[in-house]
Amino acid sequence: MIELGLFWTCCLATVAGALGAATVRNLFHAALLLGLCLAGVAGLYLFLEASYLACLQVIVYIGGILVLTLFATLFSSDIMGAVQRTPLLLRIAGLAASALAALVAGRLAQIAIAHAANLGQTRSQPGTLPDVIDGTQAIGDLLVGSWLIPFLVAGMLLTAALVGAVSIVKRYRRHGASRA
Amino acid sequence: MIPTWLTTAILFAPLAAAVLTLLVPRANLAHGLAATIMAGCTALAAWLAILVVPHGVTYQGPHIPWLDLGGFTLGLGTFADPMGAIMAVIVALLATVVLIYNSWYMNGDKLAVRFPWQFCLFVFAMLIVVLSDNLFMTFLGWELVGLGSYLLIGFWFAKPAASEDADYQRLKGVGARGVLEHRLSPAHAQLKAFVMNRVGDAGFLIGLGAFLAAGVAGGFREPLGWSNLTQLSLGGLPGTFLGLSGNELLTIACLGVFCGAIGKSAQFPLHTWLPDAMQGPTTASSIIHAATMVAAGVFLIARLAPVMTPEALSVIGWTGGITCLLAASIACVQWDLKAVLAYSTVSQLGLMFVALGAGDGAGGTTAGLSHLFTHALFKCLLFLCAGAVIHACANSQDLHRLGGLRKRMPITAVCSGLAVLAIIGAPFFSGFFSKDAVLAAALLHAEDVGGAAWGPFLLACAGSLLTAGYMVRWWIRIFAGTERDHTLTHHAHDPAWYASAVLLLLAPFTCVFLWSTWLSDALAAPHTEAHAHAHHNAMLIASGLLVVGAGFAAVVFAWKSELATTLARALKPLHVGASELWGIDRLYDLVFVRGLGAGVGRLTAFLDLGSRDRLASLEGAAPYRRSDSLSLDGLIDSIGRLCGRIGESGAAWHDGRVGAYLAIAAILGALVLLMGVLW
Amino acid sequence: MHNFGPDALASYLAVASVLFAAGVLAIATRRNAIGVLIGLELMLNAAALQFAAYGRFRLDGMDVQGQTAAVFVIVVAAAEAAVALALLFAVYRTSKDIDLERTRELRS
Amino acid sequence: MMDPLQLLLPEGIVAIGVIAVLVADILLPAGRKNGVGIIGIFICAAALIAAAVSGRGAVHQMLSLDALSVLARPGILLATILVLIVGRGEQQRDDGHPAWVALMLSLALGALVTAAASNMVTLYLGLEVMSLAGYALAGWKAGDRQSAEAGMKYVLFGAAASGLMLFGMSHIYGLTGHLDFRGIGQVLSQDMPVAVLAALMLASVGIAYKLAIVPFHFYAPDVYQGAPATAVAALGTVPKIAATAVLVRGLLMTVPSDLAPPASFGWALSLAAMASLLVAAFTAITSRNAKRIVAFSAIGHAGTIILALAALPGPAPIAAAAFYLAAYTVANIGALVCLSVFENERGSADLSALAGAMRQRPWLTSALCLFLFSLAGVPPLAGFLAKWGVLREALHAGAQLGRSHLTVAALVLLASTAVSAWAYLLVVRAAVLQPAASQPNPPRLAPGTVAVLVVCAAATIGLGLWLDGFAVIARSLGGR
Amino acid sequence: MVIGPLTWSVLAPLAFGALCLAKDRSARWFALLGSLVPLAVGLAALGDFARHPGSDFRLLETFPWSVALGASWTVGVDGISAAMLALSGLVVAIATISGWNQQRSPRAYHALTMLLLAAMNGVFVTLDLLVFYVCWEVMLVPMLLLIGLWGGDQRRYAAMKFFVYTLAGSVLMLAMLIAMWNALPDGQRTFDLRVLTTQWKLWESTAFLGIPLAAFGFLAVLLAALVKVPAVPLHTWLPHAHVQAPTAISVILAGILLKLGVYALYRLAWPLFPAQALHWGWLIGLIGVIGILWGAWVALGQRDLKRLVAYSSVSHMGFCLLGLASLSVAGATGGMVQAVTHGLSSSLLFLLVGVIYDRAHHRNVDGFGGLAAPMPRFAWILLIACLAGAGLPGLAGFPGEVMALFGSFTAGGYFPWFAVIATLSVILSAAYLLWMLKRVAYGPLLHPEHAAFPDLDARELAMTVPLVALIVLIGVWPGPLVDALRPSCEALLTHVRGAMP
Repeated sequence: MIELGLFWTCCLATVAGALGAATVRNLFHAALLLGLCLAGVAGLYLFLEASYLACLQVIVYIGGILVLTLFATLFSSDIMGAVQRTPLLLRIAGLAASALAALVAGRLAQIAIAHAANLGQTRSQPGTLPDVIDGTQAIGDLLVGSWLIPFLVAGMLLTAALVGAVSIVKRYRRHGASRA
Repeated sequence: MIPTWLTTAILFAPLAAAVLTLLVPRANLAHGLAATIMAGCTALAAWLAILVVPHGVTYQGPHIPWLDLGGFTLGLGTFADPMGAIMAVIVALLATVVLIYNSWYMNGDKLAVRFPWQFCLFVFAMLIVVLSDNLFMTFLGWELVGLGSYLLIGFWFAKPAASEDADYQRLKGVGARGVLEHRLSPAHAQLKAFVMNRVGDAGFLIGLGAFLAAGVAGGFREPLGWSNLTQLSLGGLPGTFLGLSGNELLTIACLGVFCGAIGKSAQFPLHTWLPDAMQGPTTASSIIHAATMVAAGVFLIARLAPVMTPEALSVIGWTGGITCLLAASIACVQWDLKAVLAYSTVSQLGLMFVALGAGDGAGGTTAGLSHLFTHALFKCLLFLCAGAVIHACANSQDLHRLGGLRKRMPITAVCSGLAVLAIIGAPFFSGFFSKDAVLAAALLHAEDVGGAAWGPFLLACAGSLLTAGYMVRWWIRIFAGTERDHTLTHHAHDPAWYASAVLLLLAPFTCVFLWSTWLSDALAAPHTEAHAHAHHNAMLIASGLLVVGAGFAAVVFAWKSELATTLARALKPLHVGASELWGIDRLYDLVFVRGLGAGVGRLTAFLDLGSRDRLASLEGAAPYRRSDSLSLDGLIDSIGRLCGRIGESGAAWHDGRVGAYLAIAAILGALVLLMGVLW
Repeated sequence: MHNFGPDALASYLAVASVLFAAGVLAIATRRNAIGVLIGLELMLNAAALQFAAYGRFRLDGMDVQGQTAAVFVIVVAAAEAAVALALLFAVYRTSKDIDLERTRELRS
Repeated sequence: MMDPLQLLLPEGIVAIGVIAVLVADILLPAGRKNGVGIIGIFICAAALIAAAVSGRGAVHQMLSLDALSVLARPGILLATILVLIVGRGEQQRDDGHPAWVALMLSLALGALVTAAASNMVTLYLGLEVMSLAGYALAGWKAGDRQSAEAGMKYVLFGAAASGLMLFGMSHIYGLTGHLDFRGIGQVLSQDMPVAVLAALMLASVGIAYKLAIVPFHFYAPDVYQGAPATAVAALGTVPKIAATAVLVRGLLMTVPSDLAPPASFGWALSLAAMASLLVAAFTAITSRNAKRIVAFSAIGHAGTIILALAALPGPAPIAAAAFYLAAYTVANIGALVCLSVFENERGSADLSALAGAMRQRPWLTSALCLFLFSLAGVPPLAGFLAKWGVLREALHAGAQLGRSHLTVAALVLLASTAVSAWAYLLVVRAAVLQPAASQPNPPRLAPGTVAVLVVCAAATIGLGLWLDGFAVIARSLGGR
Repeated sequence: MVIGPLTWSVLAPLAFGALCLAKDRSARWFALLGSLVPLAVGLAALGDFARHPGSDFRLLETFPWSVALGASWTVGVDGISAAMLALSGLVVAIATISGWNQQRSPRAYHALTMLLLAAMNGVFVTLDLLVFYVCWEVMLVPMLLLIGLWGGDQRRYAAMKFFVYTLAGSVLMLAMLIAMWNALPDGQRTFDLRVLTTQWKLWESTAFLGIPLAAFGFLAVLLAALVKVPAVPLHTWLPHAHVQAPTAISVILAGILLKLGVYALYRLAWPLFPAQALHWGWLIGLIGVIGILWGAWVALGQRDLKRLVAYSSVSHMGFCLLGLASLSVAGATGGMVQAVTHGLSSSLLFLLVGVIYDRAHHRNVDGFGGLAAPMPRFAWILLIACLAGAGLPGLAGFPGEVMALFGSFTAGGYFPWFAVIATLSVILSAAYLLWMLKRVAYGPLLHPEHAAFPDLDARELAMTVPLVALIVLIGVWPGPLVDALRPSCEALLTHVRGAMP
């Protein structure tokens, strides 16, 4: 029962956080709501028996990305103040796009549930909390096994990102605005 | 036997003269050279005439294909028959004497050296028309004749328009109210002459095409040769062509060719170029615009007489009749001495067409040709005399101011008097003979056919009546009476001896005895009871017309000149109408020159490229104007502008907003997915 | 509906769909680049969650590929965020602003 | 099965090269870092040689070194070499050069991985490596407002596109239980609703984005205009080669049966192609910036490429697309190198800034015209023959295979050719026909730049005359 | 491998064009030499055809290019292409003399002219459809630059309009080319025109978007050709191009480029799609007639001399269309003769306009008058040019025009009526040309300062007198030219008539 309550709490946190992060006017609040959402997703990972993923979510996302994001809101001239509104047409378009995206996503989900050949719609042995070690181990095996290539590529990806991010910051810290 | 080189030599002698004189830098030498060659040419032509005319034979000279067009060929070749041979002699003879005369006439003119080669070129072209052995070659010569006329009318190309010419304004007659002075200059007259001739030539080409279509359909290899054309009319025609019966096709062809004749022979409604053509040297006019070129139309129709259908003939007759009266009426009120002659030429040519319109059966062809030949000589003489007068009287051409010149210029007076007697058809003069033949043919035809066929005859009679009047008036106002303007005429004298000799040489040809019977024999005029009867009647009528017309003119202009004023007042509408040239020049200027020419030209130019402002602003210097899209080019640019508009509305989506970019992409993508795949 | 709950796939898919839609909404409508970044994270989370969920709900038991893919998603998201923030910094340095409505020098 | 290490030798060389360059960056003193460019060039050259000798095979169902990637590899590496040479000449006194080289190599690596990817994960990661390197390259011009803005837009739009792609991938994974193409294809060839293709399409958004196909092209004009021209030369070509290769492989391995309409990939491809062609042609004629025009032209060329792919299956359409890519790549790099010279000298690639270019630099401007005419498809240049090949495939599929929408698409391509000719002429007009006050004598071009231009020009002319090219490429694909 | 004369006629301009780039001073000499090669080859071939008439292709050469595509460098001439080749060499040689004193970048100028010549010659000599198309498009580029760089005030507009208009006109031809290639059975695919011509039934039976491929192909070639001819209403690029182009380029444009459109109809549209040509011939005839009248009338309303001459070209080229469409030997041959002779006479007219533009620096017809007094030689040559344009017998304008007309008169269907309407142009052409002549050369001298204008100098005589001589020669004796052209036209018509149901 508690588990069910936790589950719905996570769901609620995720959904509310996401909607809030997408809509609230105050950017700082939006970032905080994103944190809420991400935490909710981390919880859901636990329910999916993906404890490693949940950890990663908490560490990388909530720890890293969110902090970066919050920090970056300081760039903004209107961190807390009255945010200037988006043009109406763009807001309508955004809503339409979002609605259509939801439609597409929902339809795909529906098809998946109805037609997917090897998909179980419900968990076979409900109730138990995930075995952390086994899941993580499997991931590790996979990464040094048949997923070695993606793993290596991801390493290069992080290198590239690091080089890129650092040098951009370096280059722009040195120069001010050159073209008015 | 006729030597095979003879016709060719006659034909190319003038061309040789033209080329040689082109290389001669001195005017007198050039004239002499040209005259010598043309004299030789005259001799050859006379030889040919002697060989051809008495026996009434036809001679086919060398013939070569010029264009081989698959199913048929268009060739060049020479051909001589009596009418052609006589015409050749007349052309060559007149050319020779005019060249001699001109060497006096243009003495001292800086441009004189150009005259012989342009003139000889014209003679060459004229001889092509005369000696060609097929209709196509005739057309070639026809067009080249137009070129000769063009060159010679514009001989003094640098002369300003009459409205800006001080000399003209000083000397002009007061009667020519219909003349558009701002358009009256050699440069304009040559253009007008050429273009109006081209109007006729367009018809000629259509006629040529119709003959060709008929001939090709009939399977002729050389469809435009004279003999083949004759065969066409004799039943060689295809049954139907383009939904036209053979006869209809032939009528169209004949009328088309007649259009060419209308243009070249200055018949109504294309007659207005000829008076303007008097802007050229009088010597050139004497042969081109009086004696030969304008007669080419008559010659051509006579040549095609065997082919002519009755329908075509009646159109020819009516056109001639109308022209005859119309031009005569105008000539009556002209005060420019050359203009009178010009309109009289038009009128006489109309008379010839009346004869041709009467048809071969009624003797019309021979009558028309006879009048053509006699007219050629006396009209040339008249022009040369007119030239002498103009030359003698400080370029004055005004019948108001001339007068009493018979004492100062006796030779000229006598010669022109003889020519006037000839043209009015006085007995014992050549015109009497030929005009009688014309009226006889028209009368016979009218009696035969009846009804509307009387029209040409009556018009011709009226024209003849007026002719007698205005020609007598012309002579009286120049040579009779007393001097009116001493300053103009007191230096007057006859031309130099060799020019006077030319006048005297031509004078005998006004005499009937040089022509009469041998000419009608040579031309194979029909001699039947009906013809004799018609001749008898026509002679009576002609004599009556002559007496009335000439007598009236003599009374009015020599004796009671106030009567003329009274008469003019009494017949004011007619007088004004004729003075205004019946408004035809003004109408043409309005409808064709300013309307269909410049006006439609400007309009189409606007419809094509747009206004001048648009052209000035094409690089984007000036803003785009909506009205310019009306033009074709503007429309094309509108397509470009539309592309630009589409592009701009497309570009408006690329407005730099990342959010919008994603929204659009998501919406479009989702719609494609939803509509194409998911449902 | 019995189909929804911690043991049902549909509930995870539904949450992911909402995340996805919210992400699209945020990206489309946010004027501030940071807001767009937040939307991006939402979208990536939706994908990652779906990977994990699909991996879990297989007929033949759990498939760890889903989880692993989600791990990569998180990693890449982090790298992307780093580069994105660096570029935002660059824009901020040159324009003193990261308002997307105001930094639109590049446009048709 | 061959040794993966040998199969992936080129990728490995490039990856090690990235590290080597970074190490060199640390070792070299400031002001002397320009030599790193040489290392980059040699690394690519070495990878090129390795690519020539490494065989074919598959690695863990992650990478597939088949004919496609064998074809794509030299293209990617050669394009990278060309850009590296130019960049070295351009960044003589820039201490950031090693990082730039590392990013270029990363871009190449990402492209190599993407081109060989046979698995959603490698595809995603490869694309992301390319993207992340590209984001930084776009914003590379230090302190430049437009460059920074270009980078930002690139990253925001790119991340969104990869979000969409990931979402689609996750659905595919859910629907089929597989992440590798072959597995997906096997499941899809069994009884699955057509709607599943929607997930595939969603998953290919990332590729569409890399190719800059409508409606995922929006970033391209802004980014091309703002980013340094040399970077654009790489960003406009290298990822496209990779994306095309992987798109072809994906289509061949995953999409079941033929691509015939209705409701299929073929239809969507030709629709997207037509949209790209039209949007590119019409929007380009309103542009007032040469690089923006090149960007729109790139969109149109991407449309042309996928038009060829819509005529799949068979080796001929792939050969046409490959030839097109080759022609496009040399002309595009050439044009952008020319524009980068003008941009650096005149401060902007706006059309108004190009006035008098012909007077000042006749040979460079002539080269620019050559590349633009090739892009416009004027014979006998490469662009013409390439367009010819694509049209041939489209019309063949339209007439002989009964996909008449491809005939329509071919006519759209022709129409867009005429319209976009105007856009290219705008550049020609600005650079050649527009007079300007006398300019100072320009400095000599860097020898590397000249060499690159000569190579591109020679290739542009040579490829245009190489009529047998299609057959040769098709034969090399024949093994499939 | 031995390279034959026809290949040289393309290679020589290219080679000399490259040499032109070497030095400013020598460029014009190389350009002259480069144009004399095709002139010599063309004249020799034309002479051969005149002496031994025949419809076969001569001087054949084949170098393989791509076996897979069936494309090759195959060249050969029949009478038509021999005449065109000679014309192109002549006109470019004369244009080179006209641009002899070009001061602005003479190297590039002459080199581009040579490139243009090579491309045009390529079109004329090739028997390979792909090469044909390539050369057809290539010539746009030098023309764009020649107009755009050396032209008048609005040169950029004119050059770009020319480029895009003609490109847009010919893009469909590319689709046609490929669709035809695709329609051929595998293994027999080729671009050899001689083979493609025999396959006309295949194009009729192959569908293309619901219509026969032949119909589409005919439309495509037609569009490309009619834009180039140019036929009303697709002609409006021409006045801009002509007015803005430098004199020499106008000469090339009028002298050769326009003929390419006609040539494409003779070489592609009629042989490849004979059934369509039979079916739609009346439409082409109608377009020709409309062009004849419209061009003439617009010319009548022009003040700019060059534009006037440009519209006279529109009018005269209509005869080519009319003649060809009439499907009669006389008409088809006449259309080609007209193409050749118009090349001569309109070149001459443009040269003369250039002569007075050089002196007065404007081209407004109302700004002249009485130039015959200070410049008699000029006036005489202008007279000849105008009369040739007006179709006076004895000058070159006449044979083609009259053959086209007679061909139409003797053809069936609507053509006699077309001919009747087209005949009106003899009035209009005389009107606008001689009116122009009057306003320029005759009457009193309008501006006293014009009295100081020098008459034609040696260079100007060198470029005009050969044209005058040829105009007179062909006008007086068109036989050899007609003999050279007629067999090919006859063979073409036989082929077309073979498609009659």
